[in-house]
Amino acid sequence: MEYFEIFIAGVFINNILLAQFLGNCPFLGTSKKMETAVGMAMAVIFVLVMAGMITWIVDTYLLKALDVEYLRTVSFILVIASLVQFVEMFLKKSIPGLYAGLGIFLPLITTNCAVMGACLLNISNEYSFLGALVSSFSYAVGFGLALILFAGVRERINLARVPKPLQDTSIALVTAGVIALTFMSFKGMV
Amino acid sequence: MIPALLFMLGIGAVCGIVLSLSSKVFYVYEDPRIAQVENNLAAANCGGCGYAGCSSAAEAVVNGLAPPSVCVISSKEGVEEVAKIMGVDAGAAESLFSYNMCEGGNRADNKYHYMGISSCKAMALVFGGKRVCGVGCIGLGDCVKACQFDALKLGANGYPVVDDDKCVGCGACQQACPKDIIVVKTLSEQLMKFNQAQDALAPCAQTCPAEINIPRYINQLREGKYKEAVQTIRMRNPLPLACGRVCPHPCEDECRRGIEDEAVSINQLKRFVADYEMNSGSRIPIKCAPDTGKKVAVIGGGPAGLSCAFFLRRIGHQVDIFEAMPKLGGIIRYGIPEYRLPKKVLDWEIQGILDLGIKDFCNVRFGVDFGLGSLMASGYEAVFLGVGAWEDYSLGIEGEDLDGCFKGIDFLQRFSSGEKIKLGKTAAVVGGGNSAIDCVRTLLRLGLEKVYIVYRRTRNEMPANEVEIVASEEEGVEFVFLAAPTKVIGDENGKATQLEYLKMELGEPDASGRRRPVPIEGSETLLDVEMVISAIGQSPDASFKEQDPHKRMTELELTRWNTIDNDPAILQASIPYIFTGGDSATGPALVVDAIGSGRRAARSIDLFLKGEPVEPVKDSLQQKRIPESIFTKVDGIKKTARAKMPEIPVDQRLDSMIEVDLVLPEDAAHKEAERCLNCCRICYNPDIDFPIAKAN
Amino acid sequence: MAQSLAKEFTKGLWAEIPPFRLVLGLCPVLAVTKTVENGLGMGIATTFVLVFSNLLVSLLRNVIPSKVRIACYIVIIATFVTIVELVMQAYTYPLFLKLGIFIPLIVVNCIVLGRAEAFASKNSPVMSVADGMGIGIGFTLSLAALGAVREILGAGTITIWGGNSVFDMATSFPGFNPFTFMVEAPGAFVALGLMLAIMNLIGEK
Amino acid sequence: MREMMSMIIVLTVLTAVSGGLLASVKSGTEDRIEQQIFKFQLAPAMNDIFGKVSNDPAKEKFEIEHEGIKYKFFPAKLEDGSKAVAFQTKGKGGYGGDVGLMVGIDLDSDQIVAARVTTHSETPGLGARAKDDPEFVSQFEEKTMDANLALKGQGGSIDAMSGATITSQAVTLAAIQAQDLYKKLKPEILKQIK
Repeated sequence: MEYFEIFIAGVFINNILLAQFLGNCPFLGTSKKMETAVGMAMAVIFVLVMAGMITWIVDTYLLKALDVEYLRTVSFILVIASLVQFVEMFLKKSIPGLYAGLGIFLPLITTNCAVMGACLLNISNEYSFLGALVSSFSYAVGFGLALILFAGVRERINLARVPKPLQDTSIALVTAGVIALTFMSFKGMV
Repeated sequence: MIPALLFMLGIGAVCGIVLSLSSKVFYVYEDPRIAQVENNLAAANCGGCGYAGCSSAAEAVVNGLAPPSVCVISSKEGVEEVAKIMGVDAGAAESLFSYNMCEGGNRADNKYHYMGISSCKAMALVFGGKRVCGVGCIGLGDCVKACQFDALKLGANGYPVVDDDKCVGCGACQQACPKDIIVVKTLSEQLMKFNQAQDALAPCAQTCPAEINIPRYINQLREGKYKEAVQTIRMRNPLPLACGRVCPHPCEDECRRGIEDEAVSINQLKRFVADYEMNSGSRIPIKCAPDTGKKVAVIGGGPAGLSCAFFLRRIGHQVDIFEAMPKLGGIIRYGIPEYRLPKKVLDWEIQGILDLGIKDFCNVRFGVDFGLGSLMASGYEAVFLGVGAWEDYSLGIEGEDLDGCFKGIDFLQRFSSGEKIKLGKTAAVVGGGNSAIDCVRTLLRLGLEKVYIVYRRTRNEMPANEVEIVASEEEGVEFVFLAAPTKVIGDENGKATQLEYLKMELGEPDASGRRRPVPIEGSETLLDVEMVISAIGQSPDASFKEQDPHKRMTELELTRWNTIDNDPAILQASIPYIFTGGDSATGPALVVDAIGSGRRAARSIDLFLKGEPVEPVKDSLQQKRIPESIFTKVDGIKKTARAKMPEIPVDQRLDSMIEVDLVLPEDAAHKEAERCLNCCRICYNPDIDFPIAKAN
Repeated sequence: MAQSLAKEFTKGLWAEIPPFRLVLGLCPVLAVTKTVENGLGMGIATTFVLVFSNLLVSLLRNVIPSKVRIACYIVIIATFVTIVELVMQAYTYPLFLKLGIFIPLIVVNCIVLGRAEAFASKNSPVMSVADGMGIGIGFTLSLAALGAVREILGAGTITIWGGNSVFDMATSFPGFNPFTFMVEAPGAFVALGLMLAIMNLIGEK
Repeated sequence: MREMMSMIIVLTVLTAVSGGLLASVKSGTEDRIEQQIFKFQLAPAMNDIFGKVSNDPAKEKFEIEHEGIKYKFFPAKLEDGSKAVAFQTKGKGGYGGDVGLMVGIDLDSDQIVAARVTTHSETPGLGARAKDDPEFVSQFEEKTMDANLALKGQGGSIDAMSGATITSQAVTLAAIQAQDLYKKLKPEILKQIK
């Protein structure tokens, strides 16, 4: 039940894009087309779960054990960046089919604050390993959900007549605001 | 301090080792330029460009899907650096430009009253737009809205106008347009575009064998943009001066104005702008794509070869032309008499083509002076064979080799080359085509007293251009119709004195639709002439096939008409690196046919050189008509007379080879251009409805 | 030299001002601009990181092998981010608490990495510092501006350093009711979107 | 191979330098950070809880480890001469993470002197009231260690802040944890204070 709560909170209440403001650059960048949005969502789920696990291990068995928690930022980002680069190279060579669908989004994730942010949140919430796993997954699902919803809306907006100054990014941001508003109603659910 | 140092040392070492090892273990070959380009993108992997990270963006740049300026945070130097890397491959480095097909003209009616949002895309979803014209511009300016660079405006008439200086070729407009009106293409792509079934094409542009965008240049002429008009023509035809004089303009047969009124005099307008350039004293610069480093040999410097060389050069290939005659031009130099196409004009035009950086080697005959083997050894990667059709058919009658008997093209060519030919006082020219007319009109100018045309059918069936027939009538040629020569009778010195022919009558129509002439038994008649010239058609001279010692040559297949066999859609011959077009592939045809096939061959050669499959253009029209664009009636036309071609009076022109047809004066050309209906160019009413149309 | 230095510096202030012209580094922009103070603090922290990481990347640009360059840049940036984190903790603790997780996340701010890669790795240290400074100040100004708009509308005040209210809507406009929406997540998106539109409108003219 | 070596060496050296640099910055700022944490987080809360004290709790603080977590205890001598101790617990489940609660307990009567919210990142205007609104936390005053400090809705004795049930619940969770901790650690606390 606890894990279920973590999951629901991660997907809806603390939605990483719309409530925590993490990962907004790719949110705007990759939401222009549904196809890209879906690929991006999948890639984030994939990477975030892996990064969540590995950073939890680094934090618990290295940082805390050595009492060097102030090195968290440096070590996390280095580990995440290396992990992503490694996975990218691995997929490219070993599973080209998966690489074509998902792998190409990986570099986009290196500097995605959603991944780094979620890992840091896991630590500051003092989750257990399993808790960290579930919450990473739920943040990623939340990211994907918001991204895909947003891409759908944006494809429609492309058909609408938007006043010139508001076009493109501007209207996208306002739209994101409205979607964020709907997500606010999840507050208090858990 | 120590644990921190050790921890960071360890983690750095682990990451370094993992990354460096996996970069070896999981090494996958990719285009080295991708890495180079990526090194010059911002590497923030922010996704701002819409691609999934910098490496995808780099890949897109290398594959030509994204411009070097794709990165939204890259510095100017970065963009230049990327452009430089891509510059290695000229094909991809070629700058892209938007180009709109639909620009100005008459409006199409509304099918329905549209009240939706002001977006082309939205309107197109409702029955393909509210205009009756299903292919044209909708005009709500989705492309203008899509352009980030302010390079597009809705022009005064409500259609999009591209500012080439601002356009970066990003393709946003093309994606926004639901009608394929606005396309982003490199110069090469624009040059190699062929008419397709879904294009917005006026009937004339569908009919023109060279596929010139006729309404576009007429419109440019009307606006006084003569240079632009010439450039439009040169996108499809490297010989506007020659064509403007000799083209039988099949385009005019399909002119919509011709349904209710007289057709627009398209060819005279072409001649007007082409002459304008020549007389202006300076040449309009012709843009070429960056060099590709590939070499192509063009054999035969006639219209097909010149056209093929011109377009290959413009898309960046190195081209050398090999010509058997002393000068380039082929049939338009040696087959078309001076009074129709002055040599001075032709020289000027050909020089313009050579100025693009094409080398010409004259007086070298394929199969004798050089062959396939020597071409391959010199590093040519493809060959265009455009040797023309120079072998006159013979009549196959008795006495054909008597003194005073000639063959049409041979006669014209010898005369053009300056050979002194012993002439008689009277002559009969057998045949009804343009060559026959050229012969009789030349003979008249040489001072013959009586010149006959002997043709086995009637005037209606003559394949020669109507204007030519009329001109020869005016100049006093006598026509002997329904006459089939049977014998040339000579005197004791072997000199021709008489031509014997059988009278004919017309029977049932044959395969070509012309009524077949049937001889009338016992109707032999004698015509007193000192010269007999047979001009009944030609076939290619394929003697090079036997003369060339290269083994591969035996693989070259010929048809039973001695033409070089090819796939008509791609013009590839039976030897894959040989392409062919013009008369040598089709038998005698129009100059403009040869020009069109030269360009088509250039496209195939380009694909061949790039290692891509040489496939036909999809949905290619190749002079088929788009049925919905061919009308049977056109409303609202006020009849206005077609411009009359100025010409030198008959009494002044027969003493010399002076050019007979003159160019239209400027005001007449404008008046004629006004007669153009601008078919298939603009399909909405720009005055009303939407603010975006009003604002711009 | 002096001219191009000035150019590199000033381009960040209008021509390439993030996040308006370069729609980048949005996460902190949206998350921490509930008040002017937060915006300024975040902006200054980011500027510090930008300037020093630009400097170091520029100094090391010929040493770093290209295959691990991203990793190296990240380490350099992360080091300065941690220094900022520690210094803020020591000297401006309340601000540190408010900015919270977004301080470490400066590491993944696309602007910082983007400048390192796009500019500093190709230019001299002096130029890189000027570039970092310009972009950083532009970023700070935008954050403060957005913070001001959100704070005035959302809370009715402008507060700078130490909780002193320098402006209060309630006194200037009696009856003003704070529009809490603006300090919430959706308000951040909408406010930024509308400000972007205003920038476009000005830029058009 | 040389390329690989240079990749490894550059990255390793760089991270090591970074580690060394950060370690020295950390040791340089460590004391000050501690002071700041006390000054901005704990001192105001403690002031509110105890009023005037005759000793310096910050100097006399001690740590007790319980179930792997170190808790800091701040002993205080109150004006009336009685001894008390203050410590911080965390209540899980607020919107933005945990709510910190500083609880002061009288060592003689085992009653809560007062409680204050120390850290939170809740929605401004609603949950944030827990920190600014003395009424809600004043409910904990004089509660014994056996009192049920859960919300009234859950059978306890505390009224939730209207519109901020989740935050209220997080605060009560922290208070209950404090009760629990105090009961278990009282002997050790007394030993440390002497």
